[in-house]
Amino acid sequence: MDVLAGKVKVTQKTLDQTMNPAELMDHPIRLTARDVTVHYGAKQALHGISIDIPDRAVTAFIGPSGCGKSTFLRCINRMNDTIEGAKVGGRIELDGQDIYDPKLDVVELRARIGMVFQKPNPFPKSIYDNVAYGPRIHGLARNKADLDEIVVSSLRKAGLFEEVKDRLSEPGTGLSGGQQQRLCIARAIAVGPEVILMDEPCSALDPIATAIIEELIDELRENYTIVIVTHSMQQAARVSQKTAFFHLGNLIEQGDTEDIFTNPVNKQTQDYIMGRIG
Amino acid sequence: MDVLAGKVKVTQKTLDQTMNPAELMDHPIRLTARDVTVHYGAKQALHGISIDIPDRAVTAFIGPSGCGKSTFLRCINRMNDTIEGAKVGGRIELDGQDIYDPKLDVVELRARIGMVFQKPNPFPKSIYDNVAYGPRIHGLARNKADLDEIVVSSLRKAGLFEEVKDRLSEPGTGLSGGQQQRLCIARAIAVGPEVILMDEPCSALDPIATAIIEELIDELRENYTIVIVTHSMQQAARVSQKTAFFHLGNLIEQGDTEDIFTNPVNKQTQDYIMGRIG
Amino acid sequence: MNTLILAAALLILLGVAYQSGWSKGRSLVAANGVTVHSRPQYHGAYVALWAMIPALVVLALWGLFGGGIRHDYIVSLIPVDILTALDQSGLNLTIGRIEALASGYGVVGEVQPWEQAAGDALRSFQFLTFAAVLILALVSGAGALFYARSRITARQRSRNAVERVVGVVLLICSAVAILTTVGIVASLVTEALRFFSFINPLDFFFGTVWAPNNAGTGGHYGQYGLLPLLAGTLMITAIAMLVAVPVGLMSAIYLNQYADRRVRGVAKPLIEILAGIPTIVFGFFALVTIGPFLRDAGAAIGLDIKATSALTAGVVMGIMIIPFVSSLSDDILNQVPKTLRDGAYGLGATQSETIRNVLLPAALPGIVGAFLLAVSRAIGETMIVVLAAGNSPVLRGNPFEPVSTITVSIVNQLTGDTDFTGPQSLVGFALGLTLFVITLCLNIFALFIVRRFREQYE
Amino acid sequence: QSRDTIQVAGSSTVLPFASIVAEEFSAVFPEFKTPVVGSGGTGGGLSQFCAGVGDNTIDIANASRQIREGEVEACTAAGVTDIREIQFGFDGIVFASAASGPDFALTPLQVYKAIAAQVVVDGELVDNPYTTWDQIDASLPAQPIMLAIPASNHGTREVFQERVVSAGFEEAGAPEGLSEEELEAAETTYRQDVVIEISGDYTETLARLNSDANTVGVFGLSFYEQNTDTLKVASVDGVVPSKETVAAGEYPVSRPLFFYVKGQHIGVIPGIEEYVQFFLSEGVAGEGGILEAAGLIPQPAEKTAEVLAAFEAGAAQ
Amino acid sequence: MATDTVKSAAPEAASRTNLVRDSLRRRHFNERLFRALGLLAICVALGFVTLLFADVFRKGIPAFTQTNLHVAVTFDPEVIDVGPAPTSDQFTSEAEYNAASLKWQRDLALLNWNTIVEQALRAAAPAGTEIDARALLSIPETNARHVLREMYVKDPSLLGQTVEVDLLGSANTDNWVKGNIDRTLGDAQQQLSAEARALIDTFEADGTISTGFAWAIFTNVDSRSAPASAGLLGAFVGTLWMMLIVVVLAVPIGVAAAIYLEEFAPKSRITDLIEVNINNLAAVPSIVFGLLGAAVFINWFHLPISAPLVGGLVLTLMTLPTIIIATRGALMGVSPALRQAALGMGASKTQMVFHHVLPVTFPSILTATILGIAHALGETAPLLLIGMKAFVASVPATPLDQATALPVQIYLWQGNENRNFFEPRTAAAIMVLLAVMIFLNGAAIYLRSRLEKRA
Ligand SMILES: Nc1ncnc2c1ncn2[C@@H]1O[C@H](COP(=O)(O)OP(=O)(O)OP(=O)(O)O)[C@@H](O)[C@H]1O
Ligand SMILES: Nc1ncnc2c1ncn2[C@@H]1O[C@H](COP(=O)(O)OP(=O)(O)OP(=O)(O)O)[C@@H](O)[C@H]1O
Ligand SMILES: [Mg+2]
Ligand SMILES: [Mg+2]
Repeated sequence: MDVLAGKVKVTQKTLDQTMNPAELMDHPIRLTARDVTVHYGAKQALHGISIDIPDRAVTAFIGPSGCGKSTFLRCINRMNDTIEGAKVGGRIELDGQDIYDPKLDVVELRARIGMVFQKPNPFPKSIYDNVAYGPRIHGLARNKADLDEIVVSSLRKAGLFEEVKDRLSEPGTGLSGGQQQRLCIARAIAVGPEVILMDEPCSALDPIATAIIEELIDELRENYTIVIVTHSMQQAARVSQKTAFFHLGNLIEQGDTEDIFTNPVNKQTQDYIMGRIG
Repeated sequence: MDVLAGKVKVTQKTLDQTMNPAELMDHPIRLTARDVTVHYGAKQALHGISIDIPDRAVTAFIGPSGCGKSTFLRCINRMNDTIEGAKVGGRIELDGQDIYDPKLDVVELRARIGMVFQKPNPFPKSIYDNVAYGPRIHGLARNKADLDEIVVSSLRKAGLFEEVKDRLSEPGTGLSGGQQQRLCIARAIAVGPEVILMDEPCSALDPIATAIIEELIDELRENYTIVIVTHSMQQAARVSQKTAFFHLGNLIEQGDTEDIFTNPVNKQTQDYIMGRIG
Repeated sequence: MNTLILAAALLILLGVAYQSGWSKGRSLVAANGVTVHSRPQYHGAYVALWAMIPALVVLALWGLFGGGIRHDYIVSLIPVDILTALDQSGLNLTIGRIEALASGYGVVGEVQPWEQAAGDALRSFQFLTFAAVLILALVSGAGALFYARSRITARQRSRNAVERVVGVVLLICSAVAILTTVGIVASLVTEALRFFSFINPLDFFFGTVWAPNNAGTGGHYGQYGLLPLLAGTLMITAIAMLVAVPVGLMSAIYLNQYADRRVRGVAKPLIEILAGIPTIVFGFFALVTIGPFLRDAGAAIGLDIKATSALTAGVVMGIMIIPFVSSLSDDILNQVPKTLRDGAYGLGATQSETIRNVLLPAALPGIVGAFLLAVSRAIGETMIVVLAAGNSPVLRGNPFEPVSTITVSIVNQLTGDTDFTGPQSLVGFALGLTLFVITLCLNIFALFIVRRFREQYE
Repeated sequence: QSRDTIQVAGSSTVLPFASIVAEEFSAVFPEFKTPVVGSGGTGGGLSQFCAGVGDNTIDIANASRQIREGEVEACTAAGVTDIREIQFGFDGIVFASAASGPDFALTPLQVYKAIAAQVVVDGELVDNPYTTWDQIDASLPAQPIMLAIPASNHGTREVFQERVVSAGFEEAGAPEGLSEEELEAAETTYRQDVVIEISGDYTETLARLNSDANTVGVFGLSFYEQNTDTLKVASVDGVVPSKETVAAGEYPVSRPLFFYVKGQHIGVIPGIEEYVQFFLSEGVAGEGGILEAAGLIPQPAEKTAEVLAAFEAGAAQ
Repeated sequence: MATDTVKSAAPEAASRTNLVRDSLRRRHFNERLFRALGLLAICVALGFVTLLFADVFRKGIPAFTQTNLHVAVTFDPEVIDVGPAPTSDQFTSEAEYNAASLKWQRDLALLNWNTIVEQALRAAAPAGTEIDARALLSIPETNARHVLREMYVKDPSLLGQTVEVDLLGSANTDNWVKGNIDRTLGDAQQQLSAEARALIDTFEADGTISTGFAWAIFTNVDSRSAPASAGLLGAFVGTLWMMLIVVVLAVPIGVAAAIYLEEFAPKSRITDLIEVNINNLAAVPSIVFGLLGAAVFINWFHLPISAPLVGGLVLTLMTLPTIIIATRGALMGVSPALRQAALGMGASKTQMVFHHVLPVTFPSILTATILGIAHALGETAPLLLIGMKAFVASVPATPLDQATALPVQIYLWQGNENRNFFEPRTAAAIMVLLAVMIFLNGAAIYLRSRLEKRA
């Protein structure tokens, strides 16, 4: 049947783009999570998640709605601290350092682990100020020239510079959705993070913008550790090297993207990938 | 590949349940729309939709978010009248009668065309009163016994009676989501409509409740003309006999469900069904 | 003058401290690159805060104890033989004279040489203490400045420290609201207790006659029955609600459900103008226009309506409350989910059926809450009733007659020719307390209902 | 540094006079600021006056009655020991009715009979039987009894009670065999049906007259004089109230007006002494002075001299 | 087979449709009735607005004109016999000069300037007019003598000269000219004597008396002795001082409190309590705040009576809850996306609030503030209890000086015994107050729409 024929093509095409597993093996582990649990008030949203996330690769979290993907992502840069009633248990380490160490300054942590959200959320400021904001508060630029330099290079890395170079002082909210999302990525890059977390970064975008962002992610992977949450299995297949499948607050299965999609071990994973749940 | 193998099975299973196309041919056309356009203020949401909807069958509208499915559905019982700034053009006929005829009483029309919404919306009244409300305002029951009769039979048709018969006087808002949705269906049925419109009736429900409602729709089809909007292609495949695919305010393709899913003519339809857009 | 010097000195200290912290932070950046925890501005603010604290403590201590020290010093200036001859008020008077001399103002009568000497001594004492305090504050501030500056390192979390202080300042600001309530309760209760030392609370709360008496006439205090005032208050409130609720609710419904955007855009601000009109204006309007009009209208149909009466005040108060009711109802109606409305339309209900059978029942708790808030408002309204209710504290049920209310009596008793030591004016506070408690209960109840309503649809 | 504005507060009856003096004072003494004259009633004024000595307490309290013992005690307790009383004139209290209605010539006895809850008939106290004025006395108009009198938060009320009702009660002859308390009750209890107690100001009383033409209201003489177009005054004991008759002591219902000066502030707050002297000067509070034009009834010059002497004696002590 | 069921169901559907149709007329009638009631309610509400404004304007507009006397005044040296003004070169020291100058002014003040006024009026009257001095002096306002004296103090060279001067007509003259007084009333019921009335009519006919715009309302302070010269300047400035205090205190404290409660406070019993407490405070009757002010600020803290400072503090406490609630509402409305964006960048919470959230809510806070101030501006009852019901004939130079406020001035004027004159004056004062209110509200609406558009 053609529906499925089409599908095959898509998946194969995307899988072709990814590295081969052997390549991935070289990448050292950047982030490790052990037995991470999250409670929202009385409700437990995550039940003991343990995962290793490799450096300079894209790790995708997939799973049906409400399974805890975003929750886990938010644990990684402690954005859950900002949610009232959220309690995080277990241990997450970034380069061997416990990120829930009370002595650690969470602001510093977030400068190291950038985040891009589902809906593009540029600040209601100019494009320039959007990107410059992070370097400013973190004191990354010694002078205006420094700052200009950071802004331009970040916009360039996010593939946005050419499109906006003539209107850096116009409000960032005036850009199209896809441009806004790239602006947000540029903003995150400007702080010079080591890890970038993305929570369904394309779900509010049209297919063309989505394609551009996916391409961008693929480029960024060379310099950053990237974790992406997505509800589109095709997207996961297209951009990630590692995939983790969540269901009802549990991490059901994780592994190389190709393995997960072509040969899921777990019954639930199979069901999900085949569209039987979610 | 297994992903695709799974998909085949699902689709085939659902298609097996549907009538064969020949059967569908017998069904007379109940509703015809010609060149329907809708503007919300300056924004055009629908660009000339023409479609025929057969009696006693389920017609599904699918398409990516924001493509105008709900908008068109609301045209059919003139719910767009209640939206400020909405302007409807073109012609829609129910049994040959123009429903936008200024002489036509929209109250009467809505009694003939029932509607079920995305989020279950029982009135903050008792279960009994929820169902009895329509018959009461329309004066369909001559006495209390009549009314009781209507309420019970509607609840029965909606497959809810057994579950709630002991607590008819309790508030309808106290039921579970799936029960609430069935209550809304019972409420719609109680007025004795000829057509029932459903706008993503299961999108707020869990899979089990969804299955029950899908079954119910399949039963109701014997007595009503049903139009359903859904964002789940699987659901469309499972419950409908006819499918119409919308994209960016246009009706791209329509036809028997099986044809659409297995053999889409249009490129956009293909893309959508294969998950390349939306 | 002194205050100005103090303020200037503190400002300078602040500026210097900030600058020194900032420059140290800055030099760290230059030396260490990006690993400095906080930005120089935060280091500056950190040092500035450190410098201000001891300076302010010194000043606060002086503010607390300085008066006493000064007082003792002045007393010590008075020759012992004179001092022993003085009673308390004489002492106050003498101190006052010496202070007046020191401040350069003349005093009445002959100035004794010792008074003049004391005045001069006091003046130099004041100068010296002021200088001492100022220097002490600056020195301690500077000490703290150096200490704080020495703590600045690359890992020093100045930002966190400064932000904690900001947090505390914010907390203190929000405590003002609590303090206000405490202040209200404390002041009302203290004075009301004094009132109840004259008048039995039972006679106050359950008395049916309001006839305060000057202690001078007849020697007794008169009667302080609350009930006539309460009855008047409630009657006016009831009339006001009879006017405001139908008009306010129906206009809210019309604007919310029927009116198109243009009509709403014009009518809503116009009605809201009513809400912005000061109550004194309504009072005047009631007094010179509505009152005489009602009287004439009553006469025309054979009713004896007084120009200033419960009816006049009630009607005008009702007018005043219309926008309050309508905008609250409008909010509440907006909060009823649109899906409910759609549900009813989808069944073929007409618009008014939808509103009456679905929207209003769903919004009922919220609307009741809004009405209770309006009631609380009507009960506490003062100027309209002062001008238009007729000030007649008699227990009667005729709305065409003048009445008096709790608020009116507060104004009358506290601004009239009453004996301030006696219950006649103290009763104002007892009335205020009663009013506060009544409105408090209404408000809390109403807010509770409204909140429950909101949660229901969230 | 002391405050340099004299602060005055108190009786609303004295308020207009004091404010006129304040205005004129600053014109005559350009070196002083215009004194501020607050209202707040006699009690309110005295309460501020007795709050203590110092910048943030007032210097002068206007009073339409004499200070009470309790108030003096409160003053003393707060350190206000040097209180100097200045009596500067009289206020006439008149009965007035709608200008369009009949004339009234009242006596205290008639008013007492109209107003008391119980009246003496044949040496016995009985419930007040009168409904129209002519039932009380044939010389009075045949008009329903309706009286608007000041409520007890007004200083005027006291004068009304003493000079009119109590006088009438005495004249009526107290019945035998009543206890002190019962007597007092008979003297001070008014009937509720025809008596309207006004706690607001005279405009309120006037509004009552306008709404019910049968009402007889109690006003200050100056208020009446400003509203002769709508009001008609009643004579009491055959004497028509006017400045002349009040000043001459012929018209019975009048009261002296006072203000109290805080001796301790003299010399500290500039201008207090001058203010008092100016207030009592011939051109201000005297006959033909500016206050007379504003409705004050001047007191005899000798009395004024006496008051001033006492004040200055206090100042020299 | 399918077609069969359609056919068999059709009659049933048709009968149901008929049933529905039967009730439709009644239902549509109810619909129209309900709608008409709603419209009626709107009309009633708007009718009240119109009525109130029309009424106030009808009453107030005449008060914006005032009768003036245009007369030639001679500064008669016989009356003004105090000698020339001292000049500074006559004296060795500044102090001596000041003392002499003050003495000169006091001497001038003690002169009977009314004689000069009287002479001027007699000169203006047609020959042979018989009128006594008292009746004659009742025509101009009593401040005429001050006006002349001040002219003279300013320019002592006027001695012996005759100049044209505009004097205010007295309140009674004004009433007579404007017809506020029933002219048919007898002498006994008139404020002005028959001769004075006749003379006024003559003056009006020959143009000595004319009516002009009543600048006094805006340029003068309140007056008792000369009602016609009473104005709002003092009250206006008093109000301005209070508003300034409210702005300076209520806005920062209110915004800070709202920020704390909305952004920093942990959700706990205590925050709940504060929340209930603030909501309640917003609904506490204003007069209770007056009692608070009287007891706390005046009795305990001994702040000066009748001072805008105290009024401002009371109004601040009263406005605070409104500002807190509005600001919290605005903060609550800021999308979580913005907060997340900031936090995700590594901004601290404080930075998030002050760099991002607050700027976005600025329009709402501004609007709420203006509306809160507009409300405080019209508040009367609490001010009565803290002694602002005073007669103040000067413009307060600092917030510690005694003052009244606009609404209190209205309250004082409406109770004035000279009702024929003060009723229009009160209405005029109300017009001024309403103008300020409408200006503030309009500004709020304008600013909101502008700032929101920009954002
Ligand atoms: N702030 C919160 N308070 C309480 N419960 C929450 C909160 N955020 C998420 N949850 C709950 O935690 C569970 C996991 O939510 P989460 O947002 O992580 O899911 P998700 O996998 O990201 O879903 P989606 O695909 O819809 O974004 C859900 O059941 C959700 O209802
Ligand atoms: N009330 C309205 N006012 C203005 N625009 C509207 C309104 N309702 C819908 N639209 C716009 O009309 C277009 C079609 O909307 P519609 O709700 O019909 O889409 P849909 O296909 O039902 O999408 P979904 O799957 O998200 O429900 C969208 O672009 C939407 O933004
Ligand atoms: Mg998510
Ligand atoms: Mg939809």
